[in-house]
Amino acid sequence: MTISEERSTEVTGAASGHPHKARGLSWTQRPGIFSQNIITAAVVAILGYVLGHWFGNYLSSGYDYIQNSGQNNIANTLALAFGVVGWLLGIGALNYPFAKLFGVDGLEEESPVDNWTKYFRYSLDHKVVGLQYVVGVLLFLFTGGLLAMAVRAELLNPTTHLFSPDTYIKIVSEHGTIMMMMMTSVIVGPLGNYFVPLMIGARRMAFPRIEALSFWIFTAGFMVIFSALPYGGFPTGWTGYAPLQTQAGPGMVSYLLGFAVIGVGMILAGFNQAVTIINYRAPGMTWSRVPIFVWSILATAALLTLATPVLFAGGLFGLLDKTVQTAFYVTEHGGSSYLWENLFWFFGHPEVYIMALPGFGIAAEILPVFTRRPLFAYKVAAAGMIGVALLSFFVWQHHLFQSGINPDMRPLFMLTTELISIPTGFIFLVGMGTLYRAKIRLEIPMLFVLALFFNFLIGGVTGVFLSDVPVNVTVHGGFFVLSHFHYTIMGGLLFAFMAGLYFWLPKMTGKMMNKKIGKIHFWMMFVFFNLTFFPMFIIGLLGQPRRVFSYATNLQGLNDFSSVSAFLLGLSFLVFFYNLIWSMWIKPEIAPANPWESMGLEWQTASPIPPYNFERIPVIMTDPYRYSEDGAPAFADLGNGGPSDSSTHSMA
Amino acid sequence: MSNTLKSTGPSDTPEEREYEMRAHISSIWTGSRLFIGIYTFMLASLVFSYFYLRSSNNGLLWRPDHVTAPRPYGLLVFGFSLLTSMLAYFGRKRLVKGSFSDFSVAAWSGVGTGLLALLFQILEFSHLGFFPGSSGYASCFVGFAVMNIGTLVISAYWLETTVARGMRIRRELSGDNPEFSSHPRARAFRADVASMAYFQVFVALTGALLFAMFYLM
Amino acid sequence: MSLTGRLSTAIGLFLVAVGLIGWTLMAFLHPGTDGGYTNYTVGHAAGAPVSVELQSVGSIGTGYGDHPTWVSYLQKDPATGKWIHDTSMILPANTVVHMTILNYDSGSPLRNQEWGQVQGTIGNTATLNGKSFKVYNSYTGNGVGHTFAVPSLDVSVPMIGVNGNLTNICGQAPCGSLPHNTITFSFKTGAPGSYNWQCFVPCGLGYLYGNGGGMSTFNYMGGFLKVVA
Amino acid sequence: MTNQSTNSTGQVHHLRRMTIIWVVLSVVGDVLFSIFVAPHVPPGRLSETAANNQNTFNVLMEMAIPVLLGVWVYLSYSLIVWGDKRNASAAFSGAAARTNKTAQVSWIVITSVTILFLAAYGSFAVITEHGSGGGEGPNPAWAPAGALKAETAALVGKATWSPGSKNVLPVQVIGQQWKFTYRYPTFGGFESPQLIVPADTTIAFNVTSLDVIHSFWAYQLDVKADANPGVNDVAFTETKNPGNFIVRCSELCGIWHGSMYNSGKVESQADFENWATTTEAANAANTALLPAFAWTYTPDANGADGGYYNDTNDPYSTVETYGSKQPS
Repeated sequence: MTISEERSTEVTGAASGHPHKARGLSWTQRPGIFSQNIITAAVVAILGYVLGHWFGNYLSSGYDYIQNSGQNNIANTLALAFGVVGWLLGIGALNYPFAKLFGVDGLEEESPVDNWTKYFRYSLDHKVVGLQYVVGVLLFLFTGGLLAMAVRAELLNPTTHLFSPDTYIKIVSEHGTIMMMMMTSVIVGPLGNYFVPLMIGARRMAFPRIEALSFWIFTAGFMVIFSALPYGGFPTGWTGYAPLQTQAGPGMVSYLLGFAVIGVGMILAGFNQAVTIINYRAPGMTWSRVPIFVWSILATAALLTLATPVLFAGGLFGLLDKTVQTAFYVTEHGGSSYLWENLFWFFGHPEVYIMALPGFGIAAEILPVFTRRPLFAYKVAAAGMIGVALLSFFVWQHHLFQSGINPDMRPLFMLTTELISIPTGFIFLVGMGTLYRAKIRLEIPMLFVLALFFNFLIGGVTGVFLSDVPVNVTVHGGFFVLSHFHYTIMGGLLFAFMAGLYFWLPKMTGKMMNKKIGKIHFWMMFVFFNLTFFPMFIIGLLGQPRRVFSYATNLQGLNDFSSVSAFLLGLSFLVFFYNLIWSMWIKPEIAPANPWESMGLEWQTASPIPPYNFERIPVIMTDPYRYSEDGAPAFADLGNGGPSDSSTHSMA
Repeated sequence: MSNTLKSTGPSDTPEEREYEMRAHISSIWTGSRLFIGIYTFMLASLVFSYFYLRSSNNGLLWRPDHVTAPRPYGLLVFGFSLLTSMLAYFGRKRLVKGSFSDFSVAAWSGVGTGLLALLFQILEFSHLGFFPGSSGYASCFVGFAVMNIGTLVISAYWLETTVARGMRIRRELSGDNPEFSSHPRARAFRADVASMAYFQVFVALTGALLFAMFYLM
Repeated sequence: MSLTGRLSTAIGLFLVAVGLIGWTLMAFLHPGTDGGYTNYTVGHAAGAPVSVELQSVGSIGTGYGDHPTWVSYLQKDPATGKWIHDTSMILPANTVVHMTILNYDSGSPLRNQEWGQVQGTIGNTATLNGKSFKVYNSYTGNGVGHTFAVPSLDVSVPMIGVNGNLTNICGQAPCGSLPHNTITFSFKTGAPGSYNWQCFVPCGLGYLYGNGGGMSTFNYMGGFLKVVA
Repeated sequence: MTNQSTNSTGQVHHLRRMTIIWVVLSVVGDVLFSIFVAPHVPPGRLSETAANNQNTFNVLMEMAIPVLLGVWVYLSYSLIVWGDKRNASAAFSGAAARTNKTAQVSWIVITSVTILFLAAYGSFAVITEHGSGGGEGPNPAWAPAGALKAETAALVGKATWSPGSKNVLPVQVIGQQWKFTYRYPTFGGFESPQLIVPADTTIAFNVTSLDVIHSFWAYQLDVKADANPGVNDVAFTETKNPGNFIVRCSELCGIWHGSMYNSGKVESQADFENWATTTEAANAANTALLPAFAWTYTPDANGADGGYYNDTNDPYSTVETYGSKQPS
């Protein structure tokens, strides 16, 4: 068969929506019991785990002290690593890389299985991956949230303890790590994968296999990091400071390997997003016409790809310290306890903006829709995101102001850190400018966006306090910091995620979220979020360090207030899950094609979205967000026969 | 990854096909450059650790008695790795000139030398001559060796997959040289080979730098 | 699926999730330390001193849980006279406590000789096998194996090690008549509250700085003193 | 209100109205803050450092209040005046797309000037206040007068301090899992689990660790410095009146991190000297066994007999260590 013949049959097959037995049909697509899905993945992962454990024991069999130490980290590491590889092998992620060795370059991309089981398979459709990510991220969030409830339960009383001190540290560490890992993907994964191609008028991602791989690595990373608990936990918090890291028990391996695995997933996700945005924009979509959410994802992708390799290297060194006994982080053997701090925060600070920029993007994307105004100062917004991304590589030592490194550099890092608030401030300029004399429709996504501005303002202003070295002396390492980053990450990113879900779920699933329950959810989440975390600023100023199981008795009142609010905040998430299940599954209400009257390209395709997204590759005609001009040309020409501005007319 | 065309929708005009083809080829270009960026940041972490520990010299244990990892192994690993890069690079030059068979001979030899480098890099662990935790240098060296295993695997894998793909395309094009074909798969193949050769130059340059740091300095 | 079908499936899945979470909590997090307290206030006459007996062993052996190689303290249950693996105790406030600690573990030089000094006990002294001492030079003799220290009460007493070259060092608790040192001292509990006590000697074998394993796990080398009125 | 928002000059009115509300609220807010809150801002004024940092905090707060109020007033005003309760506004707002250049430029200029002022002010504070109580590492860039001399003298056992001498008092803080201990080089180098310092004296805290990273946080003195193994992290403060303070570890260091605290005391100079000389005498027997006073110690990474690194090279370092002496 010549290539052209093969191609034409494939096109026909795709068009008619029926699978066909083409050469190179991979195992993923085979129907029946021989297909690869999450169950085969789990089975092969377990086999890999056992094999890795045996191999690790075999490798270390010549070293008595490892065999006798009661914690064979080589076996543990290899078991988990082989388990991850087995998971990927079982889901079918490695079929293509193996086939490539034999020169194969054209496996099927569409999953011929077009029923619910495609969500449990290695799917190359970015819309399936997006929904997989939604569920994955919510599971992640739920696990971390439960651990947060445990943390607040322990802090109800300063002297009577619900958990033993080591259990408490394990819970705190697991909560922090799970949340930080989840938050790096919370928007890029679900909403980025789902909507970036739709927003730029592309029919696909640049590297759909890498995209799918990033999701399945994300799930594997989640399981690895969760495996820390049965392994006995790790005592270092999410920052994993060495040499405590080197001292810790086998649970630490789960942390290091989990972060490295998730790191690979983050790199791949960012890589795919960046390449897609750069190369797959529809004709006519110049850089000044790119939707602002896509700008934010591009800036985030740049950070993901360039900062995460440093974490990967740091984690690798940590694993070597724990397995083959190198001494990267052990001062007495020629290493340095500062090395991890530097590597970690060189990744860690850009990571903080990985967790802020997509939130800004969603806020700026949603605002014009509900204000019926063009986005104010679009270019400033895009410049702000790029500025934040660039500057974030030069601020990491503000985490180390009291560590004794480079005291003379402190004014410099204070300056760079405070400079970041200028581009961050652009987002407020954009938001406030857009609101000016607008007609503000207070739908639920808009409420979440307004709450984001409220919360992030507090988070940002306290960030300036933290970057000021004299004030940092008082607040570093205390509850003030803790409250600050919960205000920026939870108050910013998680509120943005909720806004994005309420906004886009109708397009993703064709069903509306219930408005009444949604309002209850919003107000509970907003009020109790602030009641939980605002007292923590005061608790921090009054001298309570982070991650302690006992504290001064005079702080019990504030801590209890915060704890009770936290439980109610947790309840608000149950309301959200209730709404999600009720509206999406139990008693769905069919969504209109464009419930928010958005001009965004993602709303202009057919519903449900066909596998190829657009009938024809759209041509972008004008700037986005021209909401104020009646009769403005439509954003894109979809070439589907109708008048070019049909979509805008239908809105009025 | 030249399967761009398969996810096209019902409308499948030549213009759209060409548009997606170009996006695909520039994705290969962008992606490989971005990959080099990713790899640079990872190697930079190692270089940073090396110089950080060297300048800290904690406990006077950066490198007591100036221990060095076995140079013969280092030379073998670096030499074979360099040979792989050069074979890939010059193989591609021959391909551009039109000689597919030269390319395929060079590339398969390159895969062979790459695997040899990998073998020696792994064997070197059994002849280190120092305990991994005995000094800062020893730790960094183990880190370097592990990363180098990754680099060698990636470079050999990329070289192997391009040449295997080239041969398959050639067979399916009934012997046409993929270098001169305007078939989409051949075009994607050329972009892939160019990116691979570019990456091999990067591997050679960073390899030389790391070799100097760990075996000569 | 019908509405009721979906509803009952959702509720069923919810219950399964709750069950799974509960099971995870029980299995992995071992909540609560309250069960681990030994009560010394039962039948205690106000003002009368309390006697507490502990032993410290180099490896706890297979009789007490999952980590037979870890160091641990054991406590003698005053009611039954049995050695139990609970390190926390409930004590009456402002009361003299006579501690007797049998150390079965070998010792070594201290990293910080500060812990070789007896502090915070009545008279700032302790006895080693009946002989009173104030400072123990850990660089001589058998060194120090552990300490019993209550930081909030400024109490710190070194547990002098037994000869590490002996062949019959206890490796399986409780240790009975195997070679040991008997250290006694008295201290006064303060106001009601929760105090923690710990060992400050890096004795967690096989971990960096010797502070992993039993040193980093509750109920091995430390516990709480709950002082009640 | 909605009527005015649509008339042709409404734009000016809105801004003017918001500005008036904002100015009034900001002035009220700042005045209320400075009268009722500012004097009580933690951690109090037990030391010069705490007082200075409290001032900095208050300055930042006085600036933050208008910023917060600015956004809040704007948001509330927008919602009240322009909010569309029924969500039924026209799909097109009618007004032409406008990017007000003046607003953009003035926003950027105002934020930049504010930020640059804050950075300059913070740098000035940290330099003139000798690191503001933060750990400055082994070679403090900004040391109080006489501090470096006292540090050098302490190392060779020649540092002196007596009531009224105005000398800088170096105190070594040794972090270890899970307790801080303190050495006083001026008084024979004795080590104590208690931290007592004299009033009206510049103290140089030399913070180091014998194992993992800790952080020495003397809360009411407002001193915070990480304790790293093998590193001397110096932080300065000047005590004022006698009083009590709390020391906590503020860097997660393992299971007992939450109970790694003790209370310290600022005592009158005479009381302090009395305590120090008494303790020096009482601890003499133990002090003789301690390693010679040094700014850092290279602890044996294998612990007492931890044995993590199983290698014949152990002990590795030739540097004097805590715990390096072997039994005779």
